[in-house]
Amino acid sequence: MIHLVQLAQQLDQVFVLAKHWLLGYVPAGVQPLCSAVLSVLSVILVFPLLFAIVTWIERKGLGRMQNRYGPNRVGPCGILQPIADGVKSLTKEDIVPITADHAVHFLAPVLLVSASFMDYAVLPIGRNMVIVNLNAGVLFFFAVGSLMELAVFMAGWSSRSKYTLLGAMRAIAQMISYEVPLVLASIVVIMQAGSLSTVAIVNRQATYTGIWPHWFVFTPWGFAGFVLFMIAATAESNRSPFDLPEGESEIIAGYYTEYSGFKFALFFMGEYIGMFATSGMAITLFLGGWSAPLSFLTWIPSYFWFFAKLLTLIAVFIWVRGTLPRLRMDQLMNLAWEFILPMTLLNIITAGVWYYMPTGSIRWFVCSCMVIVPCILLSRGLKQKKRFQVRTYHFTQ
Amino acid sequence: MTWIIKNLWLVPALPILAAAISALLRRRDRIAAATLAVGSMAASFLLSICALLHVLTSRGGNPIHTFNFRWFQFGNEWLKLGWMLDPLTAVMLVMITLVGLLIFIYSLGYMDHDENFTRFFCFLALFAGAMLGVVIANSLLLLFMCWEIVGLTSYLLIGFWYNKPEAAAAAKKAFITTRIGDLAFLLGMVWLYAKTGTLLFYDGGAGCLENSALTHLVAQSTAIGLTASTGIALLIFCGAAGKSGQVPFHVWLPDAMEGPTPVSALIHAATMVAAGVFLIARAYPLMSAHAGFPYTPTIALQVVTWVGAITALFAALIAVAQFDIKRILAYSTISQLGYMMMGLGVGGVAVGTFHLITHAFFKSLLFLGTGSVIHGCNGEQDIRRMGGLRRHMPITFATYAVGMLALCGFPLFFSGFWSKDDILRSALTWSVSRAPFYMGAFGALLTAFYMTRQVFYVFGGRARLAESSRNILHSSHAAGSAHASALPRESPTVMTVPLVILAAFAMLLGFMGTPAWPWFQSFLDGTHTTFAVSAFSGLAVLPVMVSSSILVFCGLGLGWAFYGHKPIQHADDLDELDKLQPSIFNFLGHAFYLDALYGATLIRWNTWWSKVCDWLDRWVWNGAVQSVSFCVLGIAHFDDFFDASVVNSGFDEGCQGVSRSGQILSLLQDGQVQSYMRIIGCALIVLVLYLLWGAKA
Amino acid sequence: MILAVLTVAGMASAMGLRNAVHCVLALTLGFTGVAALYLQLDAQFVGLAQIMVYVGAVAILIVFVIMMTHRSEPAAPPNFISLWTVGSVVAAAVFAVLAWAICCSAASTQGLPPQPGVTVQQIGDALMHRFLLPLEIMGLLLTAALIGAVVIAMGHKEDMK
Amino acid sequence: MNSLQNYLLLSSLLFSIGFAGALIRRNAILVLIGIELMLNAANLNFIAFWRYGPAPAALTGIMFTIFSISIAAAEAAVGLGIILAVYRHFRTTDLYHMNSLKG
Repeated sequence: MIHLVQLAQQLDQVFVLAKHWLLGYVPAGVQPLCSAVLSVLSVILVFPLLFAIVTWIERKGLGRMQNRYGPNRVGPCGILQPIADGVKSLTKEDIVPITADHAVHFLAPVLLVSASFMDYAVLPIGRNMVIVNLNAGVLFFFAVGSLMELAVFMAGWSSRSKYTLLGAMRAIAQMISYEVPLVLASIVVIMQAGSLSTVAIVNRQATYTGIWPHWFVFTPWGFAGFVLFMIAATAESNRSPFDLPEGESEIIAGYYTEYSGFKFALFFMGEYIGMFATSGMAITLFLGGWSAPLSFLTWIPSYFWFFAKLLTLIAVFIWVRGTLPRLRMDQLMNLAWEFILPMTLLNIITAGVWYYMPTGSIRWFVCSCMVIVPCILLSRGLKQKKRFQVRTYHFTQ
Repeated sequence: MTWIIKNLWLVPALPILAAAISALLRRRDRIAAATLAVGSMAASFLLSICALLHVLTSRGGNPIHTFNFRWFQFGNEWLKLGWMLDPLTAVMLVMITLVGLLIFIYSLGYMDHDENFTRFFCFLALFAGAMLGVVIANSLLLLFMCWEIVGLTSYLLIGFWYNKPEAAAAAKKAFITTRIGDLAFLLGMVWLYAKTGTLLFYDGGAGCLENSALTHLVAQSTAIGLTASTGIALLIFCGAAGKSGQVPFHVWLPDAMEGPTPVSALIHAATMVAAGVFLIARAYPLMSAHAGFPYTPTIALQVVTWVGAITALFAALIAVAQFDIKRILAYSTISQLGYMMMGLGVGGVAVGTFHLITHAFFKSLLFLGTGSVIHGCNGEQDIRRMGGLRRHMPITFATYAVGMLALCGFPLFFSGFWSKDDILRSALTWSVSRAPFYMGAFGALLTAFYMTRQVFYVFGGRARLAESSRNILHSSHAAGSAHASALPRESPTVMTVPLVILAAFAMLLGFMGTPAWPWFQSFLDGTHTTFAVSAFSGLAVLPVMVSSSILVFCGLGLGWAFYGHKPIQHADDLDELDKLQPSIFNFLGHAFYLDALYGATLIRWNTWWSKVCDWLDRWVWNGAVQSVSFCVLGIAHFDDFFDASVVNSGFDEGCQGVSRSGQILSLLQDGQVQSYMRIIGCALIVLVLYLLWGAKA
Repeated sequence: MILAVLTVAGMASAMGLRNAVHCVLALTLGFTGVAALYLQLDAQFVGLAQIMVYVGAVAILIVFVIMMTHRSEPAAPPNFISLWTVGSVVAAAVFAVLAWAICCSAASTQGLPPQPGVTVQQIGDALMHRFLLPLEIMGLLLTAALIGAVVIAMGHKEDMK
Repeated sequence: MNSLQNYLLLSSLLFSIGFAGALIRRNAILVLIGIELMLNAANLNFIAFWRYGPAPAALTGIMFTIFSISIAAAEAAVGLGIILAVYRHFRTTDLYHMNSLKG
């Protein structure tokens, strides 16, 4: 029995131990540097792999949802498709528009990808598996996230094409107006955990009453915050139904229309990596990070849980993408400013009430009411604003 | 029972919460709004009953229970708020919640036709909450906040029918007039904070109404010789006067009658206007803080008394000659408020508050009766067009009569008698002057007179409503006159029941404070009391009672003589007084015509004086003036020459010089931001160099 | 040291480049450098707030305005050179004086005190207690600025419609 | 090398760069950027003094910086709004042409 427990712990900490073992071989002077390099390397190796797999899953899943086979040529049921894509994008010619601003045009994808990788610096992937434990970790996450907007703008502006510029402007407007609710939605967690450090937040959730975990998502405000956070995150990472910036039907591919070959692949990867990072942050904030969903499952390694949750969220992303149609720009903005923002603010109040009320079912009742009632009212407001009518297009004007 | 002190905040919180919720409601769910308002009011009524019981049970010990908490910190000091529970608070709480509850129920019927029903109840509830907040506040700051909310809601409710221009104007007038007073109030508050460093009334010895602070305040004196306490007290009294329409600020109250009648009853008769009186009562220690020799009233109290007395008389005079049924009551309210102020001044908290409470009941009763009358007459407000309603609306008539007798102070059976009598008695024994007593007595006579007049006009005589063709114009809410029938009819039960209850209170309340058994006074003062008929034989008790009742009878008799025995026939008949003394009557009717009054007197005086001057001019000054004028002419010629030759030229030179230099200087102003910034940079350099120089040397 | 060089380079190019957008990009570089300096000075919260506010908000805002009022730097007026020389001279003089002052001052010679472990929680407490009134005023100011900016920028909307 | 002096020198250098920009550039937006730079230099000073100062626990420097950052944000918003309005009026952002206040 004891053996099993120790084994479980060993298994849990295997990567940490491995890192320490490797660090044993380097002189003490460069050990911090090496440890940093190792952690970063592991991230840089793991997540692109995940990215490759996810592209395949996504295409298959979408195919299933749209009654077609997804990729099914390369390898068994197209499993090798990502590799083929990678090779293709590597070997394609890298075209730069003649009028483009070369330096910026080159820097944009690099900045995007590096920013989206920097996000992982504060994500606790498993127990003791975080690169740096800043005491303002969440803030760091959002700060880095705001770098992406800049990259998007650089891409759109530098390639001197109206589609890219439009796409960039759309993307930035959307990202800014959804970054606000993103931050506000995560504030509730910060209020409860009393810390901005991701590690502290996860540790706060990694305890159990009976077999049930103390995940923040299992509270009214937590649940509301989680949903809002996910909506905002979908918009933040420009995914359907919020993918106006790259709406093929209007502006060809948005801000990276003019990119090709490897840079295009970089953008693609940057977007996915950013999506993973946001989902990871959602997991860290609301879904208890690497902690097991049930107390008797703690023997399963923590990183396994993290990736399980991550894949689940990604599956949700894919599902949503396959299900929902794309919003119009005004609908997008209305949703942001008239529904999500007020909801997040109310949610903050709710969290405060929760914090100060005595534990018990009354607290549950009150807070759920505080979440549900305004939700209904606000959504009714949204619907009232929308008037259904036959839309006529005048081509003669 | 001590939980009530902890949870006293619930009393104002509930109505405010109700208001907040019903603000979110849509216009069409009226039921919900009404239920919320009435329910919250009932709940806080029960709570205040608990509070009263608690105060009653905990007699003997320290009668003041406070609960203070820190609000927020700025710099390094905390701003503290809190609420308190003492007899005054408890009584006021019960009064406000009870009257408020009745008026809420009443307005269910009254505002039935209004399409902004929901908004109305939202405002009412908000008002009630704020008013209760004023009452329980233990911090002048908290009191001021609620005070302002009260003002705001009164503004909103006066202008409730904002599409009527005069309503909007009246609302503005009320708001601005009270603002003037509140500004003084604010100044007094700031001054107080500067002197004592706290705004809490009672804070375990550290409050600003407790001895340490008071002695400190009395010690200091300002530039004009007043002690700081007096100055602050006067400033606060300005605020109170503004709220409760004392003489300089009384102008807004009559116009405020544009609002719906329940509002007039609740805000402008029972509670809000009483808030000023309450404020004085609350700040009484400050008002009466004397520097050593305790037997002469302080300046502040004297001011209060005089203003009160003047108001009482003045408003009563005006009320005699009004025709709008609500304006009569408005002026009588003003004069009653004057009585309260006077009572506070001459007799202390108990006297004034007693009249406040009784007045709240019978005046709201009167107003509700008026409302019922107006409701019955489809919005007719001119008493000349009513009449004969005695038959059509008996309940209203009965209750109205009770209220009227109470207001007149009909002996022995009506609360108004005892409270007013109390005031008069203490006015008689006031050490400074007897004038307030006589003014008050005369006011009482007038009160009886005009109330009788109004009653005979409205209920007596034959119905003149039929001939009133203008009731649509007068109708305060179009929906009301939609199903207008010429014949007046009794109001629905939901309106009459509150009337009956209020009438009962208006009769019975008086016995709480008879001289024989001054339970109320002793309750407020915290002393113990017993029933003693012998008290009647006390100093100036019986004489005052007798005299005041005689006055009342005179008033009633006069009223009957004028309006009663020969019922008014036609709506367009002249008023009896009008026939008798047209000039005086108009003069009163236009609220003393102040401008015309000044005009008349001054002009007469002027003409006389000008005649004298004319004669003097002609025979005395003329010669002198002639001679002087020649000298003046000579000097003028010399000046002219001097100007032309000397001054002008020099002045022109100067002008040119200035303009040239201006042109030169304006070259610097080339409108370029950056050149300015350049100069700033140079200035920065110089500054740093200078500082370095200073550091070196 | 590297950070300093980076920052100065960013700032200088932000002021020096001809293309406004390049200026903004260089500016963000400079801001990031300053933020890194804050981090180096153990002021994590401020540093990250700096990135969020400046890089995330201000820079984007400026970019938007540049997009809306996009003109290349206008041709040099006759006095451009003089403007340039005078401006740079004044600025240089300012720097020289400041540097001199700093070198003379005694305060700058002390060493690094031990690191104060400032957590975000402490900052929050300070904001909620000692600095509450400034905080409130700041909120008021931000609201006013928000409304004012909207009003000013959207002032002629109905004309444009 | 990381003495207070160097930080102060750096911040003064930044300040004068910003100042030079504000003096030289004629695009109003860039002048605004210059002003932002000066603000940043000031903030850097605050932080440096806080870090090296006698009482780092008092957090005064950090508070100052936070407040001045938020003020800077407000200032940027309003300033850019003004620039937009001016641009609508003059059709240019060139300070050289905005000299209507000329005496």
